[in-house]
Amino acid sequence: MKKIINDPSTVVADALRGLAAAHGDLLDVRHDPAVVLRADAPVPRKVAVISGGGSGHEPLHGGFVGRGMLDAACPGAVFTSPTPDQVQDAVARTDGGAGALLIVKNYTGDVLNFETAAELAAADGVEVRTVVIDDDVAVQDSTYTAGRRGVGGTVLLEKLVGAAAERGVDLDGCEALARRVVGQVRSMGLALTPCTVPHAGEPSFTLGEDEMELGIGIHGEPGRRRVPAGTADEMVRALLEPILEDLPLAEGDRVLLFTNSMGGTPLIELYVAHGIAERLLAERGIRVERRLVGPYVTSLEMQGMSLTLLKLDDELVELWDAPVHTPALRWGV
Amino acid sequence: MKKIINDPSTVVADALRGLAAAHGDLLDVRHDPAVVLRADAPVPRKVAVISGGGSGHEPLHGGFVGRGMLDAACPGAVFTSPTPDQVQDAVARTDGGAGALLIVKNYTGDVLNFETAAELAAADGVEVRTVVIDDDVAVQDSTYTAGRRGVGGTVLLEKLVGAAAERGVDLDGCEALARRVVGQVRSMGLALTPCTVPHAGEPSFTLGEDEMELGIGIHGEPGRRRVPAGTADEMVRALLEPILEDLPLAEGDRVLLFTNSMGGTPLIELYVAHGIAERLLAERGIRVERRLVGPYVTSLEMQGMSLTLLKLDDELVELWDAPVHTPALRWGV
Amino acid sequence: MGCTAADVADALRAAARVVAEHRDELVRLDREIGDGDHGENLNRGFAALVSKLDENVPASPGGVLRLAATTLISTVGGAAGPLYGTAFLRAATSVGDAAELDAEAVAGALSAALEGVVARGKAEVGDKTMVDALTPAVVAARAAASGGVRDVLTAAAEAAEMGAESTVPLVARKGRASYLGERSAGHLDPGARSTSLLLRTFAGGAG
Amino acid sequence: MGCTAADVADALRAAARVVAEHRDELVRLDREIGDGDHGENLNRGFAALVSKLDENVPASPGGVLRLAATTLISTVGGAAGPLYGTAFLRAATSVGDAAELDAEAVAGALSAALEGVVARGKAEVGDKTMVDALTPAVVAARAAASGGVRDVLTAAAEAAEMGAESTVPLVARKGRASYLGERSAGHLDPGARSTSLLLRTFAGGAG
Ligand SMILES: Nc1ncnc2c1ncn2[C@@H]1O[C@H](COP(=O)(O)OP(=O)(O)O)[C@@H](O)[C@H]1O
Ligand SMILES: Nc1ncnc2c1ncn2[C@@H]1O[C@H](COP(=O)(O)OP(=O)(O)O)[C@@H](O)[C@H]1O
Ligand SMILES: [Mg+2]
Ligand SMILES: [Mg+2]
Ligand SMILES: [Mg+2]
Ligand SMILES: [Mg+2]
Repeated sequence: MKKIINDPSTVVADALRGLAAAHGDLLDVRHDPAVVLRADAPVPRKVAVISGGGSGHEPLHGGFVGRGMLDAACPGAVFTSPTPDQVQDAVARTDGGAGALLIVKNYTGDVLNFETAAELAAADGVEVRTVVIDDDVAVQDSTYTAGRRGVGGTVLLEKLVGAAAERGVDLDGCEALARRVVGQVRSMGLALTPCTVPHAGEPSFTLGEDEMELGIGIHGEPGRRRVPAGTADEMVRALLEPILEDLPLAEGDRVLLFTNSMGGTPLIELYVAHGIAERLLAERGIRVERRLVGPYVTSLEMQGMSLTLLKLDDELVELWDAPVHTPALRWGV
Repeated sequence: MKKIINDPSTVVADALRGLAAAHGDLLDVRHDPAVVLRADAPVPRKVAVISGGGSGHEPLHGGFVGRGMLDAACPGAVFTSPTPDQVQDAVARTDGGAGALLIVKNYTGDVLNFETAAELAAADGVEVRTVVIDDDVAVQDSTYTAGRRGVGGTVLLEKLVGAAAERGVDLDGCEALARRVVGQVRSMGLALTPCTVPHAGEPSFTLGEDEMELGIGIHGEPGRRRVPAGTADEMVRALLEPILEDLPLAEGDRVLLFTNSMGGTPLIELYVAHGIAERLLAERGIRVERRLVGPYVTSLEMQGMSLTLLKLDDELVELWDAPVHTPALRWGV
Repeated sequence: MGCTAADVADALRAAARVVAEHRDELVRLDREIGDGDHGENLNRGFAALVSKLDENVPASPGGVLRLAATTLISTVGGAAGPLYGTAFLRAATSVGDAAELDAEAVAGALSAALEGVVARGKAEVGDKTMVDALTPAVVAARAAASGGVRDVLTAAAEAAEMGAESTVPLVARKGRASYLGERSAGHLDPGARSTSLLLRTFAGGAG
Repeated sequence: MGCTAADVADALRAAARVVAEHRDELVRLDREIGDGDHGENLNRGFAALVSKLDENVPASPGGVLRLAATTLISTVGGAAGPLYGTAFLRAATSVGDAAELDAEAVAGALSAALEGVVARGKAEVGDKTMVDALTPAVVAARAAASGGVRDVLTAAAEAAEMGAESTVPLVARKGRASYLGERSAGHLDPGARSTSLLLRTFAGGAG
């Protein structure tokens, strides 16, 4: 394992120090418990939008803290959900009197820890709502599993709800919006190489020279199926088809297309994939009206990609276009 | 070789199609010859700032085309400088009557091809100046080599000169600014893993499990020395020290610190490195006043990083902060 | 011959040593069908618990168990943090403020722990989780409750070991391993393994 | 027995085949001390040249050489594009619009090509570049200029081959390989190798 780290057990704290140094104008980064706050938190009378999860998915979530997006992010250890005290602290420090919305990716660990945190925060007197995102269509038969995972769609959800909260939408409104977004966003990913968790020291799985893992999550867990790697056309189809089966879109429907790198895939390849996805959607008469291309929800140095489709309407387009000022997403300011 | 591509011989054209689809509002992407233009080019009475080079360094250069930065980028084949006709075409399409400044990274191929292009453009009646950037301190004894390479500093140069041109600074002024920036920006890089050029199909070099290449360029070429990988502290020191030897900075001097990923290094590691670099500079009393952290000048999927230091003054800070609106850098708009 | 606060603290210190020794094994098991952090997570949590115990050992067995619960909840993270945290919390509640725990109390605490895990995680026997180790352990502990504390814990440990082994052929239906579907079969569940390791340690160290 | 436009075109088509066959070798040589694109770059350029020749073969040898120059300049890129482009451009200028090239003309064209490469690239013999192959080739060609065209090209090809081999122990001082310093020694320079391959092909195909 070769990594730019000093010690696996301090990697999250060390990275937070770098994040704080790089974005001191935007962020207030706290340790013990680790919480990344908007520099101007709490914002009076604004719903606090809070998320968090294991580290190793950067820029998710700390890179999305700032005006128009998250009020706080709670980074866990690498690929390990944060603990309830982090989330409780984040709620306390961002509560502007309008309550807090917790955005939780659907993993057993995340759900359980945020559940406990929500109880603790409620006991502190803050009104808290939790929305669980589970956009990964790779997980089928959800009665026989822990359910679909939260993956790429998370960043879109955080942006849209963050924009609504910034405009003064109340807790009910933010929660309703979040549930609506969760209902119409779907993702699917693949890996060409595994990643190595610093404290594990070994790759999360091994893949043959011509194999890829289809239907991976974002924690270096193996996918559902191992298939021949194939061409970019084949890869994009393998991601897009299950999404379109699950999210019925009619000709003329409007979507946001998010082409995401798992971290190690270079931008040149990501643009190749994005171009193909745009072409395939155009062939079906689906109108791509907004797009996001880049490494936004990653799995350490894993090579691979995911596609996310969000069905758009005027309200969502407006919220997407609203100003955002965070380390990783910025426009309109 | 596993990559998200259809065919090594079409990878640049395919990626350009994806870039065009993703950023149709900002860019006018042309093929035959391949040129990435600002959507509103030519801008009347503005100096056209043009760069280009081999592909595989994305977002450099195409991702830096737009208001406040480049008017055009000329992408060559992967790791191969563009041809003169591309540059000539870029000049013709962006000439707003105030002349063109060509920003060329110091590689024999780039210098020769841009040289020919400058002659052709001059014959077309456009006033053209060329500035060569050579910020890589890894190359020593420049009398015995092709000279220092242009690496990370290129993005800073493009931003600063682009901002000046946008404000209406004339060709002489832009050229003088560019030469001043080149004089006070220095970089150094290291690689933990090689990269694989699509048409070559094999890694550019091989490294042992505990080795790193120190003093690499951005073309997958081996570095000057192979050394044990070590800790993040050691890596950052190994990059910072030669830079500081070459760019004498006194206590109290102001700098921009650019912590760049070579492509495959995850953001969590990059932030670890950035935090260390900030600490080491603070220990020397050097004031980091601006920073850029991310994968901006990459070498395909190579894992590794580079550090770039630019000595700042009020004028450069103002130009750095000026609005920019490109696919990869955006603020103030 | 009941179990005092000091005994419980010693058992937890022993558990921390065992977790540290088995850290890599648990990481490897979790890498195969999960995300490779189970050993690291537990090790971080138990190391934190030892630090707290070094500062101060609560007066009652219940107090020690409660300290274990809150420490694990705030340091482990992941699925195992809340699940083991709840297990210790319910165990603490079940023993109240008794100064010593007899065999009945220990069996009752294990039973409460299992109820807590099931309440939080909603897993059933056969889902390939720690519940597959803890359920037979509770049944065995109850059956042995007429003996001494060591009998209860030894019976629980043996049953947990078999329960953990029984997860190998199973297809996971809860937790991260469930994403693998059929591919999760043929692997020992890391949480079941850690449960069996903890019980074996408690049995060894119990008075 | 001079060399016509058709002969030059045939020689360039043969060169395209040889470059395609040796593409991987040139890529490998360039991977060792450069960036691994030399074979790909030349192959792209010569393939484009063949397409152009398929459309129309210019009337004079000079015209064919000029077409080669402009095609290589606009398709090869990298260092080799402008260098080989300039070489062919200077060769074209040197032969003017003669309908046939005799041995003197061919030797003169080679000499002009070398001057062009040196004017652009500023390399000297011993810098580990294509100049190390082309310089002895020009010397040998001049010495053989009293014979036939084939004698000139054969002499050039043999000298180029030895010149290319001579780059192996050298430390590069020009081009990308120079960044490697001492580590560039022990490798054949890819541009010297391609120069020697091209001359060998021209010798084989010359009338
Ligand atoms: N719903 C559940 N009920 C009971 N145990 C569970 C459940 N989900 C997961 N587990 C247990 O947790 C273990 C994984 O713990 P750990 O690796 O620490 O957390 P994570 O899966 O969040 O990385 C599994 O091996 C399993 O025994
Ligand atoms: N200054 C120079 N003068 C002459 N030949 C040169 C010079 N620089 C490089 N070369 C030749 O070019 C070859 C490399 O060509 P190529 O790989 O196509 O370009 P690049 O180095 O831009 O990738 C080298 O092997 C060398 O023979
Ligand atoms: Mg985990
Ligand atoms: Mg090249
Ligand atoms: Mg785990
Ligand atoms: Mg080359």
